[in-house]
Amino acid sequence: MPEPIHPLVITDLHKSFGDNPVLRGLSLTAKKGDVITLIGASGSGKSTFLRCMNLLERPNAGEIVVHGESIRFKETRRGREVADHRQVERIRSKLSMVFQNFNLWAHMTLLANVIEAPIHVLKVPKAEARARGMALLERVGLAERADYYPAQLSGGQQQRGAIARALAMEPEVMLFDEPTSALDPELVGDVLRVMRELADEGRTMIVVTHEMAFARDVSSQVVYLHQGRVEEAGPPSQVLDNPTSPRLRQFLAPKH
Amino acid sequence: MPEPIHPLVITDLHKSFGDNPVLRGLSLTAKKGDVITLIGASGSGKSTFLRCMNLLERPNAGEIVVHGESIRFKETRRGREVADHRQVERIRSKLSMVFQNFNLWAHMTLLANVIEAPIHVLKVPKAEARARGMALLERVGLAERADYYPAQLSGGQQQRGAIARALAMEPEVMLFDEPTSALDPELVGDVLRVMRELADEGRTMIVVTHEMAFARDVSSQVVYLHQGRVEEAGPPSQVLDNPTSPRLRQFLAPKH
Amino acid sequence: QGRDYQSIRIGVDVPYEPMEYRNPDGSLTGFDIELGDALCERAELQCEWVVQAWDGIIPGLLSRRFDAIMSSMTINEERRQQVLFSEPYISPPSAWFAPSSEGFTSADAQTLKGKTIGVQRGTLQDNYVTDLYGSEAQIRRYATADDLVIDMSAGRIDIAFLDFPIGKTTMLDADQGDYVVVGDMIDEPKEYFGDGFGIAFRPRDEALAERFNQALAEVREDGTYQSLYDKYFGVEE
Amino acid sequence: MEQLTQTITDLLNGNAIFTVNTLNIYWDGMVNTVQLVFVSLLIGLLLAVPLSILRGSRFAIIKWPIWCYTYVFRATPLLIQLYLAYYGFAFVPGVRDTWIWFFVQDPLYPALFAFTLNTAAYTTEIFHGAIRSTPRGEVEAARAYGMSRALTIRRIVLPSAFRRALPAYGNEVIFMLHASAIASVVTIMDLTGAAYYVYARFYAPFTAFIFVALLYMVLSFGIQGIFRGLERRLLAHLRPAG
Amino acid sequence: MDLAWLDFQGYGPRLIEGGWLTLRVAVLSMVIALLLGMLTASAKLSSSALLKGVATFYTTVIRGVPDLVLMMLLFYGGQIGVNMFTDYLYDATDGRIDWFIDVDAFTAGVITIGFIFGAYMAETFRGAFMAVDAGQMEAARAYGMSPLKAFQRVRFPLMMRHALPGLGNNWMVLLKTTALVSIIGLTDMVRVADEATKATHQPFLFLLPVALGYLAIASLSELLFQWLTRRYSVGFTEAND
Ligand SMILES: Nc1ncnc2c1ncn2[C@@H]1O[C@H](COP(=O)(O)OP(=O)(O)OP(=O)(O)O)[C@@H](O)[C@H]1O
Ligand SMILES: Nc1ncnc2c1ncn2[C@@H]1O[C@H](COP(=O)(O)OP(=O)(O)OP(=O)(O)O)[C@@H](O)[C@H]1O
Ligand SMILES: [Mg+2]
Ligand SMILES: [Mg+2]
Ligand code: NI
Repeated sequence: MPEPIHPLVITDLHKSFGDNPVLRGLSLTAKKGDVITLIGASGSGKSTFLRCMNLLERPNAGEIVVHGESIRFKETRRGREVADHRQVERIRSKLSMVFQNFNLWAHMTLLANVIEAPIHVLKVPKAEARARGMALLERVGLAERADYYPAQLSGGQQQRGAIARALAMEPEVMLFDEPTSALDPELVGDVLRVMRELADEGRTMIVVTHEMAFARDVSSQVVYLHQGRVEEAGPPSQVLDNPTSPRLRQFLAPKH
Repeated sequence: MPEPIHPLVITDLHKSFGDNPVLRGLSLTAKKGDVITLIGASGSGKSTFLRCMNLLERPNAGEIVVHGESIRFKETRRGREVADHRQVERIRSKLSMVFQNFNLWAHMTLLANVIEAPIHVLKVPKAEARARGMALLERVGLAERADYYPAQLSGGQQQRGAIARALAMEPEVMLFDEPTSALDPELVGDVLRVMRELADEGRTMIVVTHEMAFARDVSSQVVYLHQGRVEEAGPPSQVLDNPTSPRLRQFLAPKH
Repeated sequence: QGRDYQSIRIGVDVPYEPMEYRNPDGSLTGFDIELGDALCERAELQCEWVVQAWDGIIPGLLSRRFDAIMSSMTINEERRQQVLFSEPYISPPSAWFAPSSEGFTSADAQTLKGKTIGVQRGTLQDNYVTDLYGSEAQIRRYATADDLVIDMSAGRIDIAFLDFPIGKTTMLDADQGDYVVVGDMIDEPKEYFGDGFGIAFRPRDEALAERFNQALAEVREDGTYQSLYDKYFGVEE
Repeated sequence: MEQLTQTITDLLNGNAIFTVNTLNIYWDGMVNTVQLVFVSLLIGLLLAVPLSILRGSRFAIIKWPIWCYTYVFRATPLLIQLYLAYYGFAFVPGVRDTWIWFFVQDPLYPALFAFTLNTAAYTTEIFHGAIRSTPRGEVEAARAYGMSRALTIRRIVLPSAFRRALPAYGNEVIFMLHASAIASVVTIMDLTGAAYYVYARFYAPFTAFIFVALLYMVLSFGIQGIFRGLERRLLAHLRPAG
Repeated sequence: MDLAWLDFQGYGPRLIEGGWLTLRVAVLSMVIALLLGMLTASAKLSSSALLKGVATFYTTVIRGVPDLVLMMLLFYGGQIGVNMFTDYLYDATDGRIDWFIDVDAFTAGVITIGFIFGAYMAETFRGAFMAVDAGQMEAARAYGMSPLKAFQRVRFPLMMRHALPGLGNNWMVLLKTTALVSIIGLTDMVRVADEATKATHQPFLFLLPVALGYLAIASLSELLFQWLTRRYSVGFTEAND
């Protein structure tokens, strides 16, 4: 029986900023429909890892395979470079991302932010994109803010806008960097419901989060990063409730 | 017996953006050593309320009294304006703020961010400011990132940097806008401890937060905002555990 | 009323050979300069020459940066409304200049039909050509005579109409190119060619102008004028 | 005072200077100026957009020639550029026998050539700077959704950069309007040429130049009005919602 | 090496003198323009309707009128205005009071050019101010910095990154606009070359030293601008693909 093709397989990823190694050999396999949560202390490299997955940061070493297609690199004088930009763009359009600080496009209204990539990357007809965009904004409770610019939105509204923008791509793999950090418990519940629906549709998700309840409820796998290495990984019941690593145990111990 | 002078008293504050009323008559009294948490749905006006307290947004109506000193406004053709900018600056230097999106100064290193206002507003000698700044960075676990620029820091590191910057002002009243949104549980505990120490020193704090556990543990008073009005307020045991408002009950009900 | 001057400053734009230009050592010379100095001596005035770019020369006079302009200015009715002119001190004729290879023998409107004529912008030659040849020929207007000469050697214009002394120095005397005067010298009709060159003053300084007119009459009388004229325009042909 | 009132009445009433003839000259000058400035700005803008992107290229062979071009054209006077384009080019051996002569012969084309290259150099610098200061996160967001480099530039970087560059570009447009005044050096009768003509003919510098200044003011108020309108529309995201 | 050509037919020394004048006029008027521009841009962005109105009037009108005309009007017009008064005095007192108040051409030139370019600088600065992330200024104000302090410590350094390309352009244009001072009687580099051209009838010869002179000044300033660009980009990174 052939090994099934997984949406995302990462092997031995390394990344340093200058002399400062941030990721020191990370591997991860995301199967179809998986929800993988990355947890770890601030500065442990979670965002960097996520950003490496779609090549926003150029890893110094390691392999990234998306849907069986390995991202090609070449060695240049300036270090390791992407070999085929077309390939990367194609792959990126299948991996959509919610940034830790949202990065909404400041000169576009909320709705324009949401429909931008579908229209220009996926070539969705304009009218259809608008209709779907409005539906998504409705879903995250922002329909009446569609014509606001990002600077006129509250933190939570921006975050929900960023989520809607990512959902609009209907991607196969979604990368979420702390998607609920600015949301109140009620909205966290809403976003969670949306994510569960996505998982049920068979989409794969990689989620960086600090909310352990969230990790426990949604994820099929929890990965604990410590200083750029995977310290512990497995199903939430094991990692969160019976951690073996003392470091993780300390991390999870409620202090308040 | 004369009424004691409170650090911050706000009466019937109103604020709208264009035709859109965001705050519709908010009042709040913070006594010395109080920790008041503001909770409420995304877009309910929490950040706007906090920003009105130190006049980053100009309220359309209402009174703000800091340490018995009422902020003076004047009516102009363009609406209500601050009458005495000196007064506002003086008051602001006593109210320090952690922004929801941090707003660290991009052109300064972390340490420079922390010592900037003490040196240039409070006129603390440079050497002393540096020493205290480094101690604060140590306290939030960022001593070795002192020479990094904000763009080189992780989300949680930026947030801790912003907290250190606010602490460096040794203010009488601190305004925190979701100060732990980007932090992992371990760090949340650390920040909580710091805040409790501050409360013990007699400083007053107003904290916007989505973390109910946090609200329950630290605050002396919880204020629930709904659509720009105070829907319910009181000690956490009452507001969080026995809410009377049905809206608040729905807000608090865990959905996941 | 006009002031009673002991000393004046005279504005001049250099170089405009042979009327006013610099010696190799930088000092000013030329017909205007030498005549001007002679006039000042007669009028018992201390004179100082001020070099001023053309664009600012009238404003400079009006704003008293200097009190007179002696810089090859042609008198005409329109200009008299702005400044006060002395009696004309010279009336140089105008002439047509063309490359000898073009083989022009005359420069009447018939011959120049369809040709391109070069003039200096805003000069009396410009007015003359515009009115008399404007419908038949194309006219190009240049800021300086030198630009005009380059364009003639580049082949963009066929013939030029200039102050004779200027055409002589820039075209005939300069060794590059081979140019000839076409037809006769022209100084008629008076409505275009006016009265020749004059010294310009502020309108209120009538007394000053009168002193110069007096002096001019004297130098003409005693032969100083003639010797200067011969020095600069002496006909060798 | 007298002189001032005189000037004003002169301007208002028909008089010796403002005859049909001179007004015609001013009108032709206006047409020439507008035509020159508009065409060179348009082509200059079209050139500057790609150049400003390539100016930030990683490859030295692309980056440096563009830098040199903008440097030389910004550092030397437009007058010299115009002079060389018109008088200098005519002396390139053999040029007179080719079809190029048709374009060189007429002063309009050399002037357009010099003006266009000049404004393109300035505009390239402005846009390049604005492109460089595009917030990094916004570019990353575009790349993360699979936008190609070209698409990112077209949809995100340029719209954002153009907005930031708008006031500086407005300056450049007005600079160009004023700079076009030297066109008369190559025998084009533009607005300034008309003013010189009237000055020389009537020795009335203030009348001639104040009148032409009024015409330039009309043009530049038009331009400034357009830019104000553009700012109102394009910079809406910097204002609170009404 | 034969350096005789540097003599430029005897005009070499005068060209250098002219270049020195060009440089002095350019640098001094740049200083004025920067100060005026900064003030005007701040006024335009202030909330006072009066300041805004005055600033807008200044930038609109000054940028509307050609430099040449402004130069004439401000310098000669001003002088003529003064003269009208002294002429009146002269007439009224029958010649007993005869003043001539002389406006120094160098000072007038520097001030006029500074005044003209102040309007352009104002627009450049205004655009740069608007491009600065609003949160950065809010943070400064929230910590009690006075407007001046906040300007000096936060707004100015952040604004410079956006302003420098426009400033560089304005400087280059200003540098060449200094040639206008010849109409008020000063002898700059271009005026010398102009005289030389007319005297020698060699129009192309003197384009070279003028171009070289400007290039030399521009090269020095380019170094300064590159240094400034580096200095004010600290802390900002560009996205990689
Ligand atoms: N500059 C602005 N212009 C127009 N509307 C604004 C502006 N700033 C905020 N708003 C609106 O005011 C409302 C309150 O915003 P505010 O930032 O106070 O919310 P919040 O309670 O802090 O929400 P969150 O928890 O999401 O941060 C929002 O609906 C927002 O869209
Ligand atoms: N551009 C950069 N230059 C240098 N160091 C960087 C840069 N970006 C990130 N780092 C460093 O890399 C480390 C990992 O950062 P990363 O953003 O991945 O952390 P994280 O796990 O997402 O933390 P958080 O939970 O706080 O967001 C941090 O210590 C940070 O200082
Ligand atoms: Mg992160
Ligand atoms: Mg908020
Ligand atoms: Ni928690």
